[in-house]
Amino acid sequence: MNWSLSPNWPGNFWLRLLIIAVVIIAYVMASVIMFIWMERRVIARFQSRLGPNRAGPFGLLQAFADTIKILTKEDIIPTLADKLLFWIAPAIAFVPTLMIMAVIPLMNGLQLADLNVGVLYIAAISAVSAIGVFLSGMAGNNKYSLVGAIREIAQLISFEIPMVLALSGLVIACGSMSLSSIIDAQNIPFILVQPLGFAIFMVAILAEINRTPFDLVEADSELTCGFNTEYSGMKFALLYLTEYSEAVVGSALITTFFLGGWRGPWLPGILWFIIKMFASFMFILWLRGTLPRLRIDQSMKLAWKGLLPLALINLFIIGLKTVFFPDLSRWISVPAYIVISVIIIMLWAIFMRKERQSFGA
Amino acid sequence: MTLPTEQFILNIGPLHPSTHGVFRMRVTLDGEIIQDVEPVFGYLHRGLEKLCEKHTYKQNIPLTDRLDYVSAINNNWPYVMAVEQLAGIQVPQRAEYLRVIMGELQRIASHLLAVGSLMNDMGIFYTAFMYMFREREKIIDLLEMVTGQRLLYNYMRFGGVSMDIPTEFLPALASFLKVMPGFLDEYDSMLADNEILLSRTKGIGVLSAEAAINASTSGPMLRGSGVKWDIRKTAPYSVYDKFEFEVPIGSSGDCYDRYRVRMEEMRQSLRIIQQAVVLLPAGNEKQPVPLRLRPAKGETYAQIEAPRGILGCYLVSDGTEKPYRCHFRAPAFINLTVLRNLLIGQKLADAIIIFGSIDLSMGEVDR
Amino acid sequence: MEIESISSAEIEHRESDGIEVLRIASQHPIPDPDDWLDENIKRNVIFTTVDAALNWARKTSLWPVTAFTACCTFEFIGASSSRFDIARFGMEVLRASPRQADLLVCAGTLTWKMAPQIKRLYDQMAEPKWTIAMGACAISGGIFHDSYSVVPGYNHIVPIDVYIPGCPPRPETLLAGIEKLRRKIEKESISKPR
Amino acid sequence: MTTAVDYNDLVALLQKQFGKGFTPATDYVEMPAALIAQVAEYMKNTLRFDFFDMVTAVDYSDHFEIVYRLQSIQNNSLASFKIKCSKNTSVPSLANLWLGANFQEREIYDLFGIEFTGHPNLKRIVLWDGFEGHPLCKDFKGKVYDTAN
Repeated sequence: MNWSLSPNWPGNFWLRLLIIAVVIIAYVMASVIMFIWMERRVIARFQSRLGPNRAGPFGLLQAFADTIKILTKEDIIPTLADKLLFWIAPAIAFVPTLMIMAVIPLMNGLQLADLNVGVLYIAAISAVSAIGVFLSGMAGNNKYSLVGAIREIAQLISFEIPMVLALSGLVIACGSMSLSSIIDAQNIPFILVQPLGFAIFMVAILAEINRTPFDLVEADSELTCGFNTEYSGMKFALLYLTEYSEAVVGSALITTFFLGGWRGPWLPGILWFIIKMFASFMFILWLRGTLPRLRIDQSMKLAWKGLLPLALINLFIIGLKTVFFPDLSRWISVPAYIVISVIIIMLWAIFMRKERQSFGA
Repeated sequence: MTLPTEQFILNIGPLHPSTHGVFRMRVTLDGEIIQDVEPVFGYLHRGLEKLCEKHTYKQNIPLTDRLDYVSAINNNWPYVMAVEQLAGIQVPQRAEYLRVIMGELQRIASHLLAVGSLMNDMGIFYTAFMYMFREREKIIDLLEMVTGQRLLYNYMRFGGVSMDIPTEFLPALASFLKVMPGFLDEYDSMLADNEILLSRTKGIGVLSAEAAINASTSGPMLRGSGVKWDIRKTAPYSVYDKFEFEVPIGSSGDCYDRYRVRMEEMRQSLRIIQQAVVLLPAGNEKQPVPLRLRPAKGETYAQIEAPRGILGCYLVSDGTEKPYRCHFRAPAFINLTVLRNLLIGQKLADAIIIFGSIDLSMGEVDR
Repeated sequence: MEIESISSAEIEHRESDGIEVLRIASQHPIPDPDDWLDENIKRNVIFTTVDAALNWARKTSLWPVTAFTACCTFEFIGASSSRFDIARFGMEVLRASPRQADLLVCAGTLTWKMAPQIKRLYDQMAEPKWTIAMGACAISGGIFHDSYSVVPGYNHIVPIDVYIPGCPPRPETLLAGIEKLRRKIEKESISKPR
Repeated sequence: MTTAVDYNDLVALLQKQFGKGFTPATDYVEMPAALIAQVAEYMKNTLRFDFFDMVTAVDYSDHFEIVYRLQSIQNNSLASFKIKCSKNTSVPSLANLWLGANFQEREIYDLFGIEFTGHPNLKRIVLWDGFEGHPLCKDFKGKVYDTAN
């Protein structure tokens, strides 16, 4: 029984646009609230402590308490700050994350716009939110946020190319860039079909949303609070929202591209999407609880010397497969590619370790 | 055409999440490379040595607790030994063994905190810190059972220790000694060959042996550079000559070696405690000493191996009941002289790690 | 705007002037902001539900800023570690920047050289803010009160809401102090200026 | 076992090198203030005392006394010196010989007011510049917080 939404459901085009837009924004806000609560509870569980449990049952209302408190705090603009940039930067940082959600299908038909250039659109828009973070760092006239802002740009540029190459591997495999067709092509989730692409995309998404081991922008042990040091009140609420909505969008991208989006037996599509999204966010949290932080030059070296060659090799292998043996049965190609990608990753890891040892001595 | 760049001064200021207290470094940065570092002290200078001259000998013992508040019991030891040498007080054997047991427990707790906050500086979001704090709470329970206090114990007296151990202390200590090596192996498995941790600490902040000796560093910093110099072995005080344990030393003197030396030292401290519990003699825990102690006129110097290095107490008495001059050789204060040479040329992220691996507590640095 | 480069000696000179000015200005403790607590608050009806909601939100998500100087630091860290988990009250988000924090925990001895930094930190904090003086040194200079370089109590520099005795206070005492502060926040009202 | 060096033959050695002025005591060697730089140089280079353990000062009402402690890590021996200097003379600095002496001498200058000639950057280390007087001298009466009320 497939739950689907017929393309011209309420008849009027604009009405459909409005309803789906409201559904998507409500979905993002609800999952941001759940992510805030989940992060604080899960990280507390990793550290064998309880986490917030006084605000409502199991601390569920903790995220509401945080948002109400932040919204009603005094909104300080530092005297030497660049007033216009300081005011506009959080908006530039937050809006692109919502725009990316417009292209992601939550359910069979529940998609704001089925662009046939979906992947290109996502790659372009995800760069804009980094500009917002950069502006908020520069505008606050605080040396720590200045260093954080410069790191944000360095990280964005070096991880943009591997992400796009990993996605282009998908596009070759299923022939079109529109997300709904990518999901239709995923009888077997692409995580199994293209494991190397998944590994590269995962690392690149972690760097895009500034999560450990790449949280150099808001490195709270080096740069006090990174780019949002000077923000308070409503503008800080928007930046705090951006950090979590980027996490929502990041895990949504991972589910649509590599975990088969809303496809799944028995349960309706939207439930599968929510389950997969929370699963990938749990993986991101798991990394945050256990891994130390990379230095900025190490993360850029990883991007240029590590991910870029791997992405090219991945593209080459997929191209080879689709051109020379297009009708190879799945039972051979999937395990074969898994073995190949494991070997490639091991070789690359040995190369990086040898290079570190020769450098570090 | 080279772009005109400009250096900017960044205050890694007194209130920074990873300066382990109120220590300030005025850092001149060119991009992320550090050009010059100027440490600024004094934000916690409480004038402890002047206060020591205002109080009687016994009133100074709680003052010395506040010196290095992370390993409080070890601070009483040099002061108490100095006064005993001056006044010629004989310490019963049971008291010496109790001092060793409490001192080594305090060393493990202090090293746990040092390694935990180093992991915190590296970005492990408080997880390793919380695990190590869980072990530190177990040790604090043991010390609270004996002294009644959680952080600043005021435990040692002239001629022994203030209170004897309650009956349930030894079984609790035995169960702790059985469990603790397992936790240390757990940390090693989690941290020792973590690729990111290796790339962040190997080869960073290298301190050669001659530079370490010339800068008179002591403790895990000196041993991390490969110099086998531990006061418990080279100038054994109290009953340390009765225990056999090794002194772990590093090879190349970088942050990773200092981290390894601290982990090994915790294991050696466990060995010492096990031997001390076996050899613990019966007897009274304190030599009766007059309250208004008037030690003989003269001066003396006593030093111990505190978790951060050689902690010495230079005491001058003029026969009255108040010390004439009481100076503490603070190891963390002297270890910081080498900070500037270590940091110049490094990146900002490395500076935080190198600073964390030096492991200081500001009460002892500023006195 | 040409940034003139200042030599470090000049910076030190300016800072020591700042310390001297603050030292002369703060010889007497600042009265505690508690006067509105005891007189019965004549609340008009409109604000009660809004008050209750706002106070509940501010009470349950108090974010402390780290103004840690000395030994009490490790009792506060002990309180926020696994055994006495302060995160249960939603307080474990240790924001290092004063802009987003609303609770200044003054833990440890305050020296005159540190006083201007704490004053600036308090001024930078966004408005609904509270302060806790944790430990004997924070209340009255404690064991070091007659030293030449110690401020006898944080209330010479910043107004204090809750005093927590102890040297260092046990984590349970700290949690009791935080509970007192939460009860005080419940009584606040947006209609009456703080 | 760190054995204190036998002070009598040390004094004999030094007197052969630098002339009169050295009087051995139970656990330190008394020497004139002006010679400390050359003696330290000699101890470091020829007698291998490369670990500068500690330096501190004591304010006896009419003069200062500065106590040095040197250790040698190779042959595990210890030697300590004591020099007397009057209230406002300056003492040659050892910061150029041992890096470890840098901060300790700055602290003595800060708390006692003893000048160290040849010190790389001799200025207050723990107190702020505007602080008048040197707290650890016995005649320091100033109390920054005067309990007027």
